[in-house]
Amino acid sequence: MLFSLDFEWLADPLYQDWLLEGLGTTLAITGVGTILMLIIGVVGAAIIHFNIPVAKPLTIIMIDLFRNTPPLVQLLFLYFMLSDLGMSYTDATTGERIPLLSGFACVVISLALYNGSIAIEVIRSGINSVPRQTVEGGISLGYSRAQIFRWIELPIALRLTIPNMTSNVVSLIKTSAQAALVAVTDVMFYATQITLETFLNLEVMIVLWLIYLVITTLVVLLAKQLAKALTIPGFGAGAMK
Amino acid sequence: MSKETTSATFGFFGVVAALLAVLLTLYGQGTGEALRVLFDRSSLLLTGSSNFSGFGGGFSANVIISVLSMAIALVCGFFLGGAMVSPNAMVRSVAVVFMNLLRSSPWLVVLYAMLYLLPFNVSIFGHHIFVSPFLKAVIGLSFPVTAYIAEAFRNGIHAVPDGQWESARALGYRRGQILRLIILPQAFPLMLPNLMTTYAMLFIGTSLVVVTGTSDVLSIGKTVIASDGDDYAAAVYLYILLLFFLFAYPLATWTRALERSLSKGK
Amino acid sequence: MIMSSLIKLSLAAAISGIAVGATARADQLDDIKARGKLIVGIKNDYVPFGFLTKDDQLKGFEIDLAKFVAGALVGSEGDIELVPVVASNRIELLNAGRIDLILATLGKNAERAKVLDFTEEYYNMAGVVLMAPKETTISKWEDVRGLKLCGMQGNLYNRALTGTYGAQTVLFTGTADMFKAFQDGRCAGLAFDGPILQQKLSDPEWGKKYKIALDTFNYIPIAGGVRKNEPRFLEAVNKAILAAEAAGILVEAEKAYNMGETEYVAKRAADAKAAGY
Amino acid sequence: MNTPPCKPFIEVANIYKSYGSIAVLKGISMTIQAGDVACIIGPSGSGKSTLLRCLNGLVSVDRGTIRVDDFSVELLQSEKELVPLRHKVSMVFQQYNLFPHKTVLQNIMMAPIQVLGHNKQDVHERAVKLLAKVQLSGKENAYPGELSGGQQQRVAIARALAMQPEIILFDEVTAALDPEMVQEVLNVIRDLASEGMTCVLVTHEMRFAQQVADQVFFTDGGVMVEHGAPDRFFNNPSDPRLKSFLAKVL
Repeated sequence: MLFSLDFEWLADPLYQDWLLEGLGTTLAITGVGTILMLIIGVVGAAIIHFNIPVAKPLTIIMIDLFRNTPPLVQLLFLYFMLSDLGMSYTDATTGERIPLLSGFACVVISLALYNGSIAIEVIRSGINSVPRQTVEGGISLGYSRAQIFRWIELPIALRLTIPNMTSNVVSLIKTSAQAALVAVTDVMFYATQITLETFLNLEVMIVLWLIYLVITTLVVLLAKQLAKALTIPGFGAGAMK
Repeated sequence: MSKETTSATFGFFGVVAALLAVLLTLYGQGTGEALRVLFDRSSLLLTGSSNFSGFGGGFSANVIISVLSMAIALVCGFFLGGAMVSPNAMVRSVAVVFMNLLRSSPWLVVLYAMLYLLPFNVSIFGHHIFVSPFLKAVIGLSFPVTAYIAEAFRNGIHAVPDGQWESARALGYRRGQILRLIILPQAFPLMLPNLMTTYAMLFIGTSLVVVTGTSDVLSIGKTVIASDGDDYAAAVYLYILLLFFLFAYPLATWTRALERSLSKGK
Repeated sequence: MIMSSLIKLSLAAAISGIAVGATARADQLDDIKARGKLIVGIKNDYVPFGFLTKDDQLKGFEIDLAKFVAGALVGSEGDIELVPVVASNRIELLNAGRIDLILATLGKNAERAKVLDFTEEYYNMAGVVLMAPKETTISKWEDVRGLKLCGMQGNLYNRALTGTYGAQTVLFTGTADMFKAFQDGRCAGLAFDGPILQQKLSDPEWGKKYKIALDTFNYIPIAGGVRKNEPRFLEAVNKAILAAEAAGILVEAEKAYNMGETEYVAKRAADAKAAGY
Repeated sequence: MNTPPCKPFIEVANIYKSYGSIAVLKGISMTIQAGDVACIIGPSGSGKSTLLRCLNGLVSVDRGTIRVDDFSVELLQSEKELVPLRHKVSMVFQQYNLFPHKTVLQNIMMAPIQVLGHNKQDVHERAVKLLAKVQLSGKENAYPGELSGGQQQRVAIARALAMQPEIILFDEVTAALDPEMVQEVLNVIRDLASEGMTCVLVTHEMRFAQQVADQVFFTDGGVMVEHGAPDRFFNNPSDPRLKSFLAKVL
């Protein structure tokens, strides 16, 4: 027998609970992470677009740093070092210093920063592909630079970048699996726990693989629906060429 | 200095300065001591050996793993990408599904799966081949990267105007010939920035092989932390961030320059 | 079409690769002798059992034992490859053939006996103890209910901590991460193997801040692990371990690595000597 | 043409503009009366579009003065200072420059609400009337991408009118249109002119200029070569450059 796969463990209610709980954590991480990532993307793109002194060079350093180093090392650094940098508070009852950011928060922040740096570049390229004439139309109507950004460039850019942003969200979901390495109980963590108890490594990994596949596929489908709903008639990726 | 060079230089020194600033903030008076620990452990972190006697571990392992994975993924990716533009609808759809399957799997899960799926010993015709965690890491990482390369390949081919196909067909070329002689030479320069970005991503992703038991820079970093004490954990992580940055950033700058020259050439 | 057949071919190759990996070999002991070295899975982040010294050398209680076993089986103590393993991958590495023998604080239990064979035991590990800040109010295991306890993935007592005592475990893959997280104050206590924590307290910085708040509720015999159905190899390893005990290797190691001299190791040494090893 | 008795509505005096080493405007002057239709003609690259863009501050001049009604355009620096000017001076572009992500009605209503802060109800009423005026009633909810070029250009005119300007600048508004759509756009402009709206057009439609313009300006190589009433201008050109230009285009 080439493969004799044993999926009986899936019937164990404890393991079912673990997987569901882990799935919940994974969804929470990716949900909050995605929202933060988008906020960072828009704010960062605006900072660079408007050439804001001090903030712009800092944003560029952030992008260069986060895009060119491993998100796992970023996460470990955030998790272990932020409290050393003074990000901690004193527990009222025990009087002990406790890190301000939980493992969950660190994971979300590190994902938001890593994928947010990518998002800034994605949104910037979207803004750059808004036709110059459209912007000129806004200027001639008396719009300020800020108004043009808010009402014309950003809405068009965000629509244009849906495909790229979708792969960025998928990347965020995939990267979130590293949460398990800082003891955050996501679906990856519980899967590892199950393999340690059952020794059914291959089977558990197959199930885990499927879980991520379903999540990412759903996200991609959702994004396609969104893109469809937001299509600008007679304008878009195809019409841009 | 051109505007691009200026901004690349700014990014480079900016990031290095930022990392140094964090180190100084964390260690204050003890910065010298932290740097000394890093210096003492540098050989181990960079090569996995003391005194630079070998290059099978540490940061050099990350580099070697990334290069080998890329090589495997390039070969597989070109085949998969070719299947994705095949005239046979069946082959095409199977290839596309396969590509999406590979692309949407978390790297960490693929690495774990490879660790368990691949045997440690393979005997072919009486030869024992030892499949080390290192080799498993290489194979594991090449899977998702294959998908990215296949996609870059397909996009590159689609980026060549349809008129090229038509005119070549009118000249009597066969499909394979058109692809090889006319389309690919035009598509490859278009794909190059994409391939380089993929390589950079792969390189950064090698940090994940820590879970396969390969002695890459991160696993060695953790061992160093376990041996030298937690006090130097921050320094070790900063050092690892810096190593990755020093390798990946020039690559990213070069990619951007390539993209620019391509878009100018249009 | 060439491409599709190539894909088929490579798939076939991949599957056959998996198939040949499962083939059993003649006899492990002969293989090892032919190969000229013993491959042992040890820990390298686990003071005092296996750790890296300042000059990048592997040392420790189990490293000494591993070297002795290699000397007995193959010829000299240098005929050895030490592969660093962690709790979460050591059994997999053994059964997949990467290593011949686990000497990595492997606790004996019935679950594991199903997937590997244990060798002679050579240490009695105070199982999980709880380290906490000196001013902690925890005084019995029942007190940990609802508290966050740092620990390590792959330790069997983790289930008892959450199940029986209702603690919230925060589990890591390596000791470095675990100690750092505990020091950062992410957990109320650190629930981990007794000897390791005992050793950690000998560090004055740790001794100042922390204490062993709770003693273990279980002692775990530590033994080596080998693949199933390799009786000749198992017997040879057992003999070597007993010979190491008789020769006082482990008694010496306990002294050398500040582990505290235990009655258990002394008694086994005496027994082995008496039995003529 | 005699100097008119009242103060001209637009007065451009001796303006210069360079992009890097390329001088586009080299000392141009012109005056336009309120209610007039002025056409600027000339070969491509003669600086006529740049001249037009200087009038609403889209392009800033290097030297010289521009007065539009009470505004000294060359002195307006910040966006804030330019807003009242752009309220007074609307512009229609060759490429329409509509907002692709907004419907026709939204395109017309956006700026009056967001820039001028007008009441939404009033703007809506105005927009519907303007759509009727450019004969596009019923296209309220279409997107620009769903309309023909001529229709888009008429929306752009309606959008400019919704700002209730006193003057509209037309920048080669028919140049990108298919021939059969040119007339529908020109008709709208003709109506505007007959209602007394001050219009400045950069155009290649010589016949239209001849029929509708009160004054025609000819620029070449960044200087104002000749100007005058269309009759004399087209039928009796004096400058040799204008003669050869007219010979080519007429």
